[in-house]
Amino acid sequence: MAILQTENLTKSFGGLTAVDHINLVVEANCITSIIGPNGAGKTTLFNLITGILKPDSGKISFGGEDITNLPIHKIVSKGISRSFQVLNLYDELSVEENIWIGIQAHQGHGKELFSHVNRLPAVKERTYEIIRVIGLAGKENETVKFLPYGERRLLELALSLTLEPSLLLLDEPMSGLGADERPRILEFIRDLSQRVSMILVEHDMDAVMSISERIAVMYQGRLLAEGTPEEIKQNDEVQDAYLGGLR
Amino acid sequence: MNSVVWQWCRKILGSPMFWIAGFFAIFPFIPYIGEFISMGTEVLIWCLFAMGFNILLGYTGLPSFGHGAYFGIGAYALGITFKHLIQGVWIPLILGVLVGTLFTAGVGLLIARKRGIYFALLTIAFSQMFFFVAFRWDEVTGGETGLSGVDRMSVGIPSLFSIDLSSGLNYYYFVLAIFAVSMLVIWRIVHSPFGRVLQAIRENEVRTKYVGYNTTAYKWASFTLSGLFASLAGCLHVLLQNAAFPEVLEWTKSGDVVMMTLLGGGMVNFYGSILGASIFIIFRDLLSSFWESWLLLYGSVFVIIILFIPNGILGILTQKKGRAVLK
Amino acid sequence: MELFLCYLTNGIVNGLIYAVVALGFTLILGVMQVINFSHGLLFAFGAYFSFSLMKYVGFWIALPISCFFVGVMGILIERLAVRRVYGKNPLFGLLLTFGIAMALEEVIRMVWGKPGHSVTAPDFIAGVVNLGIMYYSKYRLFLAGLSALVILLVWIFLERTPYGAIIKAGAHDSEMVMALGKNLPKMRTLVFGLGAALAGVAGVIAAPIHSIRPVMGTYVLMPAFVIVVLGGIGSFWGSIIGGLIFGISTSLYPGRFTDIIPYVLMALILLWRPRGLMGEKSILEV
Amino acid sequence: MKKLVTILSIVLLSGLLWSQSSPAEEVIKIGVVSPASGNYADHGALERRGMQMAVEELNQAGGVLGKNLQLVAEDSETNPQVAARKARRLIEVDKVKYLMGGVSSSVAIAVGEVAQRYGVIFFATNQNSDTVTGKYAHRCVFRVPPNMAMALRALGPYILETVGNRWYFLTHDYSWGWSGTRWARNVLKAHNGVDVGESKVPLGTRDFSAFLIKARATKPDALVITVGGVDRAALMEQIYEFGIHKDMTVVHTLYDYEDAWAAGPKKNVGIHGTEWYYDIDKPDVREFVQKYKKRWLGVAIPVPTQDTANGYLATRELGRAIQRAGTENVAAVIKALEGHVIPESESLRHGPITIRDWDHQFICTYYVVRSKKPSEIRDRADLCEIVKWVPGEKTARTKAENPVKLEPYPE
Repeated sequence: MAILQTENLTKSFGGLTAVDHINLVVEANCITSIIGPNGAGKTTLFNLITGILKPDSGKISFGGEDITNLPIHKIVSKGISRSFQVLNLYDELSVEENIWIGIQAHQGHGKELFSHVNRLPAVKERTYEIIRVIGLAGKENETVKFLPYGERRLLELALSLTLEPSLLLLDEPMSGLGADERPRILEFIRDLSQRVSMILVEHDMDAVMSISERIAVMYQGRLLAEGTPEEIKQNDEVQDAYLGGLR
Repeated sequence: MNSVVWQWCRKILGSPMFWIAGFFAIFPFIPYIGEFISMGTEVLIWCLFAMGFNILLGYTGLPSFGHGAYFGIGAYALGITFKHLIQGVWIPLILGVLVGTLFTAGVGLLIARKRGIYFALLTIAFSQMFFFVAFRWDEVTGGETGLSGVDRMSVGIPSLFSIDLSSGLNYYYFVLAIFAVSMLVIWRIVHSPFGRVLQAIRENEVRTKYVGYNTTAYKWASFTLSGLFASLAGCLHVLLQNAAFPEVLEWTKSGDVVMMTLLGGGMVNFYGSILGASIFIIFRDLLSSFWESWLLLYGSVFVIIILFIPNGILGILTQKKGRAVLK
Repeated sequence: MELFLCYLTNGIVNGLIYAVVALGFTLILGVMQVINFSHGLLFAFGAYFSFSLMKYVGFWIALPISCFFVGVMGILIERLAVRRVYGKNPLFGLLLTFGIAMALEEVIRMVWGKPGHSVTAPDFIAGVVNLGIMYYSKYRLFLAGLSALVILLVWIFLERTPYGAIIKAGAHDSEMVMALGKNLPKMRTLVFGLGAALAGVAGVIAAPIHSIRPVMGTYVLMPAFVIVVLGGIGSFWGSIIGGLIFGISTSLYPGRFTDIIPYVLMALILLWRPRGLMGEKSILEV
Repeated sequence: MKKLVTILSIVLLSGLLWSQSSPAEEVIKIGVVSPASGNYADHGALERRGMQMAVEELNQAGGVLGKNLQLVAEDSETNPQVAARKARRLIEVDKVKYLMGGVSSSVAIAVGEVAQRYGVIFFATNQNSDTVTGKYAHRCVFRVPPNMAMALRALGPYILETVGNRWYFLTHDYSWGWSGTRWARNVLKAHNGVDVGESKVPLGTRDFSAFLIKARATKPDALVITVGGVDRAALMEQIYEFGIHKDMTVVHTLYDYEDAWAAGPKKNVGIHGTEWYYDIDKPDVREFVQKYKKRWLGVAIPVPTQDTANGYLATRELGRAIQRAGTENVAAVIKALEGHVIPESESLRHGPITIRDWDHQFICTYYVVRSKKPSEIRDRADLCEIVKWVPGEKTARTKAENPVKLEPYPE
């Protein structure tokens, strides 16, 4: 059952066509990876799906519903969440306050003008639970900008999970991680995939091949090929266009 | 039972609000400075204005440089209501605040989407337009001589008691009452879930969108709320000086409330704007009678504050390692 | 119809002078994202420097020297103060230049005194010329020529020199400028100096037609602000076209509501096309 | 808690510092609200010099009721709201019973309102719109300079005789400007002159090119200008620049010496009405000018202007009125002032000055001056020549023209 579908999605900046009539189908409850050389249009596709950019033409439907020109917060409330390649956290706030915002949003708080923010037990409890899950238990009051990079990367993932999305878009979650930290994140993503369907953009080929059920290859704005990791490995078109290009 | 009462008292005694309200309550009885009642009232009104403004600047991080306009619109709305529609205190006051807030909401709709430098530019543009109407529409606003003849009547429950506000002391305590209530209301607002979302917008608006909040709506609400308190302060100010003048709407005068917030430390502490407003008004009044070329000192103080103590006095006093969240 | 022609020529002439002032303002705003409130005072210093120098060296030599002095002032202001507020909340840059403006105004009062002064244009361009449709001030035609020359020089600098290209790019997309790395600080100082020098030039050439007073700067700041909103932030042609629209619209209708026209135009632009006639989208959404 | 104590001490300290009013020894304080910054900073400085001279003169002669007079000056910043606050401060903290100053009508009206509410005398020393002794007249407010009715009734006929009867009006678009043009039109209609047109100039205009082109196109005999302040200074520059003075006679209905001085001999052109001129050949005026030159050596403008004279007269008359009343009580001093006649020997101008009781307007002579050509002038200060003067009784508005009812005396 397709959770997300794009029909002839197109976006161009001046002369350059970054996304050229993409028809992508993303299956539910599995990890779909999108790979391709730099400038293939992966991030633009992400930005179109999550509403930062408005497409020139084409349609995006999520769970059968058309979400093409919705503002970001409406798309997010439908259940699509995103984590950023360039860390996009509340650097000046504490770990607890970062997670708190997400949980508070998910539980529908924000309109109350007079009740005290600390008197939301449900939010408080869920926040501490998530902090425990991502292994930052002792560091609730630590200011985020003083945390090591790996932990901030985990926090980034956690923040996008606070909304309990049905579709999670991960924009190069491995980038900038050392060899020892990669397995921890990979492990975290793998056990997440039972509950959340995901679209992953990543350059680390071993990680992509080991974790994804389906792979889509983009090249110069177009969808070159789509299929299981094995099919993609054998596909010669992909070989010379992308992998060949890489060697 | 008494432990609850005691615990409740300790909470009140501990909170700075009690001490601030207390200080202003005894202010008229302090020798020398206590005699200048209308300056005391003016300080209270500017504290109220700065506190309301800080919802926008300190908590939401939106740089509005034209907030004097909504202070002025509230003032003129009350003045016009008093002179042409209904006399009295409550009805003109409520109408003044309502009109001022409506105008703020209207402008807010147009600029809530913007951020940073362009937000500041637009607030200046709109405030200059409102100044223009007040300065040139002689029949209604009295033009450059202003709208005078707004008297302070009496308030109270008809049969029980009535306080004549035309006396400086009574009006001082009337303003103090409104100030104290507003301080409590604003404190609750900024410490509510709504307030927490505003701070999230200040820290990182894009991320707050991705958490599911319609940030434009929240920015609009914050802008309108600060406009409400600005209009309230404007209404109280027109009653204080029995007249409304166009100059306050001018963009050069809107800088005062911003400087008050920064001077006190409004960016790092709720009470910063109150401290900043008190010191600013007294300092500005003292300075100009102190030296004929006071403008040189006044301009230099602006420069020194911005360059060396951007977090204001409370910023220095409560110097914490990189902690920018407002208490 | 004849009167219309007179107003039109007068509008174009005034428009060019306004454009020079707005150009300096929009450069600093576009490149450095700083609303420079001391722009009016730099204009006033241009007039005061030329007033003092003119006694000794005459108009022609006083012009470049005053412009240079004001440029140096701009560089000092940027290096000593404005440099520390880049990237911060825009109110910091606003209040900083606002404080500087107030201090400078009082410095003028202390140095040159409170009463106003007057400067007369050099003799050979003083007086009136018959343009057929009307007698027009020779000096003001000269002003228009000089303003056009200054605009041309700035255009050449922006279009034809490497530094110009960087500044122009910076005006449109400040992220791109960040990538410049090491010579970014130097570029910013240069731009602030250039913006200040433009205000200084406008001050020198406008001195003979405005009485020279400490408060003369305030007259210039609001028109520059309106023109930038009309034309679009950081856009060279936006300032020129905005300046011409401002000059012509205020000259076509000399009457009771002349001063309201710019605000009506600004309101229309803000509602219809907030980024201004020539503005770039990227600056807006930053 | 510690933090709180520091905050409160800061506020308290600045509060104590600010109330530096001197302990109440034997002094009569006079509050001065006049501009030291803003558009009229130069007028303010000259006005205060006149007041200072009067105070020193009275104190040397033994003071008033045995006490010395003392001026407490505040900067009005040419802003009505600031002026009103400063006036309130002078009344509440410095306990002044007498206020002075108010350059520009909006400031004078604002301070006048405060003075009336607190029951304090206010001398409006330097503004001329009719409303200060008309719509906004108060029992506690006295106005020293003549209003525009007196000005135009003196100047108008002279222009009609010597210049011509085709007039074009340039009106500053606020209360003072309207009153100047209104009275000029009255005089023009009374002598069936030709009104060839009018341009209302918005406050804050600095570019008059379009207005001047429009005026020149109607080919008037006289350009009758009621435009003031910094705008007028720019207008005078552009009149010279466009050579307007060659085609028509430039007439300023109310000429300030400060603007003539700023424009300089070349750009000082035309025939104008003015309140006072330092070159009136009367012994008390010559003596006053000498005293000014001795007292204020080396200042920018070496001769006293109409602002200085008004400031001096107001302060001197207030001191004498208190002496006459024998008490500092405001109501008694008002009664001592109302109807008082300042003899010609001390009025610093031709003819006596009477302080009218029903609108508190100083009825005094108004002068018509001709701007001298650069070739005629003796020195940099010799800018104009007096050609005519008209006593106030002939020109002042009658009660019918200006029905004013003052409030009762303060208690």
